[in-house]
Amino acid sequence: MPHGVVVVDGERCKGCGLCIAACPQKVLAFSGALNKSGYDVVHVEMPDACVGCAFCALTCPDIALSVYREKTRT
Amino acid sequence: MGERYLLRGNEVIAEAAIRAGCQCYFAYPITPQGELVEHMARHMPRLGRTFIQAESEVAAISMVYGAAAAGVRTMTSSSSPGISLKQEGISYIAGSNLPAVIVNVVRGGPGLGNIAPSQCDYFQAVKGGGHGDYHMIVLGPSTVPEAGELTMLAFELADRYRTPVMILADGLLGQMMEPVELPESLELSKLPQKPWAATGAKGRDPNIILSFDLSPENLKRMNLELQAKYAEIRKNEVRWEEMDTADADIVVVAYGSIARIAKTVIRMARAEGIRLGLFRPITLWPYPYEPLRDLADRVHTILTVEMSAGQMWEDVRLAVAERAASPFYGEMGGVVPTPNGILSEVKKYAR
Amino acid sequence: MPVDTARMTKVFSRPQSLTEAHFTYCPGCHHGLITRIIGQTIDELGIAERTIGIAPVGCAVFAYLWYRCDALQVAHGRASAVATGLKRARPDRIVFSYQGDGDFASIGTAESIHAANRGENITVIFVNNQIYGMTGGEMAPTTLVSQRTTTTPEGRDPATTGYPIRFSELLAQLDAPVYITRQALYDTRRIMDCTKAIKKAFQNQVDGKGYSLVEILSTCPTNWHMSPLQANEHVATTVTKVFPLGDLVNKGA
Amino acid sequence: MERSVVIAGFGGQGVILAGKILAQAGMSHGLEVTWLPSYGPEMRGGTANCTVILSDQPIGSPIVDEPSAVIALNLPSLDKFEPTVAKKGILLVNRSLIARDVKRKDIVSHAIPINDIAAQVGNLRTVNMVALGAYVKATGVVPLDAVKRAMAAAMRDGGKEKLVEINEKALDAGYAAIP
Repeated sequence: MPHGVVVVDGERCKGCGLCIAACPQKVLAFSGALNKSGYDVVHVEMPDACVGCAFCALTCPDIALSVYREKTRT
Repeated sequence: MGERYLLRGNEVIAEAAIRAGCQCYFAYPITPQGELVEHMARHMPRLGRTFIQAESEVAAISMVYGAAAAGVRTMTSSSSPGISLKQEGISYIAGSNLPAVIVNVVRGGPGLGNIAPSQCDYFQAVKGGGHGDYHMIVLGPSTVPEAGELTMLAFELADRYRTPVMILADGLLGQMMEPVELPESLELSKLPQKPWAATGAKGRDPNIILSFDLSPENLKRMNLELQAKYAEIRKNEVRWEEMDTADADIVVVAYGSIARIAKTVIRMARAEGIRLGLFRPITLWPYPYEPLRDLADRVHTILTVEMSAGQMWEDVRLAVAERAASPFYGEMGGVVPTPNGILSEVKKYAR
Repeated sequence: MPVDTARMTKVFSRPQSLTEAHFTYCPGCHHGLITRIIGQTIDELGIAERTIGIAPVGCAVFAYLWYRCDALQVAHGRASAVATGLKRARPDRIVFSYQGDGDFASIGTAESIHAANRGENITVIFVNNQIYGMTGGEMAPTTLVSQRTTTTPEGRDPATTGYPIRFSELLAQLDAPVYITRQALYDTRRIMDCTKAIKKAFQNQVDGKGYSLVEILSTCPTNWHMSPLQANEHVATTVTKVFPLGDLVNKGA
Repeated sequence: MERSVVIAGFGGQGVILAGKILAQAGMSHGLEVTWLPSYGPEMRGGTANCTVILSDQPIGSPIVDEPSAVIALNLPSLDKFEPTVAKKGILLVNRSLIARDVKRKDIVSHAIPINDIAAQVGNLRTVNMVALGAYVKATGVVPLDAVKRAMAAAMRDGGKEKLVEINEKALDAGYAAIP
């Protein structure tokens, strides 16, 4: 499996949770930490599980997520 | 003298718009300006320009908004009930600082009214028929040739001040024919550049065309800028005509078709020894208050004659105040004051 | 945990043709998603420097803030007419109007139908969330039967308020439009389908084909009084029964 | 010198076109002119009229209280406009359709069977040109040739070139009908 990395822009995240539901690998979760706007932002809970499919980012209405994938398979 | 053509006012306005470089024209048919729409339908496509018979006057003025935002010369025309529908768009055009020309060939009102000549849309035109603190330049042609000249001017002023400009005509002027020498066509490539227009943000920051700001402070600033522009227009663009005022005791104030009828009345009155003059506002906004005020100091009576219940009369009285007597004679519903009718009113005030 | 992404491939990032401005939409609202897809499309087609966007009245009134493109904000319901004027004045530019259900299918009914009927070479994005979001959750022309809104507090009663208008189906009766489709965004598959549809609707314009409309079944978690996830589920199970997904017109496909 | 004429009849008699041709002839003859139609529903089947003014001076009012001439092609037109003719003015009456006599004694009136003349010319639709020919003779306001040229141009613009000849005959016949 390829390995991916999700980077959350905590100030854009509005804590809607759509990305959490979209992730097939259960990588993301609510962090419990509030951003400046007062939203409970999403964070990467299970980094090793990420395959870089970018479903989370595709689903995010606020373009708060960037997704990277390793160039070569490990 | 160039070649003279016998044309209707409606046709001359249309042809002048084409010669002024109007590239997009949108309208919904209504009497008594049908010939204007038809002239554009015949000639615009042939020139590779846009003519659309819109689904409504609301749509037509919105199309004007779009074409004006894109930086081309654009126009719509209608008559009273249709102009009421265009008020939304006119307000937006004013608020967004867009140049556009709107023609109103006024007919009898209110409501459906009739199709006979009237001047009953004066308030709507000069006091703002739409919402918000805005004005538009309002030009009142009196003859068919002048309708053409003022149409050319309307496009020029619209571009210069980025503002809507209205040609306020009436059914009489729209329908009648007179000989005209048509103005030279302007070259499209020499029309004013519009770096503010929404043409695609190539090599520059995006241009955003809008009339709103939710912040009261910002919207106030936008309004102050509009008002500053209106002050400039008031300073530079007041236009009027005087006839036989130098020795006059009585002056008729009239615009548009009525002003030309009044010229005949002057001849008739003077033949009877009454020293009558004419003061004719050409710009109805900005209104020529100051020259009229000066004139009021020199005559005993300023008689306003209109095809309305006395709409321009309010501006006349603002100018005249107590300097002279300021009576009114008007007709409504499409009834046109005749030379004899005006003369007998004038005689009431002759001393 | 700091992540070293320098040696990795970026597989998802913000479209270049969007500004850095944060969206003003509520959490979970699909408007942001649609904006992102439009931005991505403009990037992929390389048309940012000749695209002009039209922002409506409604929740998307600030749409002009999101794109690095020229843009207009226009009167309620008139976006398709303004787009007509703009496109006719500059036929080589790409013009898209972004309109909600009130704008497109209620106050702008005439303008919407006639722009489509003229076959204007424009791209219309019609966001149907079955409610008036900006003004406080009132009934839209697309509100479902028995759906509660602030102006149908007992639920929409067709006896007095009529039925939800399937506007795309109405437009599909016309001869001129080249592409009319209804899409949704409630899961990743629909998002990818919708992305293709929006790209096609822009590509049609680039190719000079004519009028293209993408209706998108969107959510309004706030005024539906649902969580974003519940709202997605509602679209999937209920809204799509009234507004079936798929292409209604697809000429030269 | 300012001359005005009201040409009045029912829709279909061609009064609007007759007025246009007269105005065009006047303009070509170097005069100032105005042409003002009645317009709208009136033109569609009801009464129709137009006012033409010809002058060697700039024209003020395009409407006149007392026209220097009136052409009445039917009875309602006579009833409406007879009282308005200026003193010593000219009134042309279509005797074919109007049985009654002119009441005014302070004007010059000519009663001519315009429809009958048009029928003799060979086309009833030339009523307007018969009337115009008679008007030109009665007033001398413009040369008949100028009217013929304006008529021919109007026919050509309307794609009716083949009607030029018969309309010329009608103008001549109307002209000859006035002593």
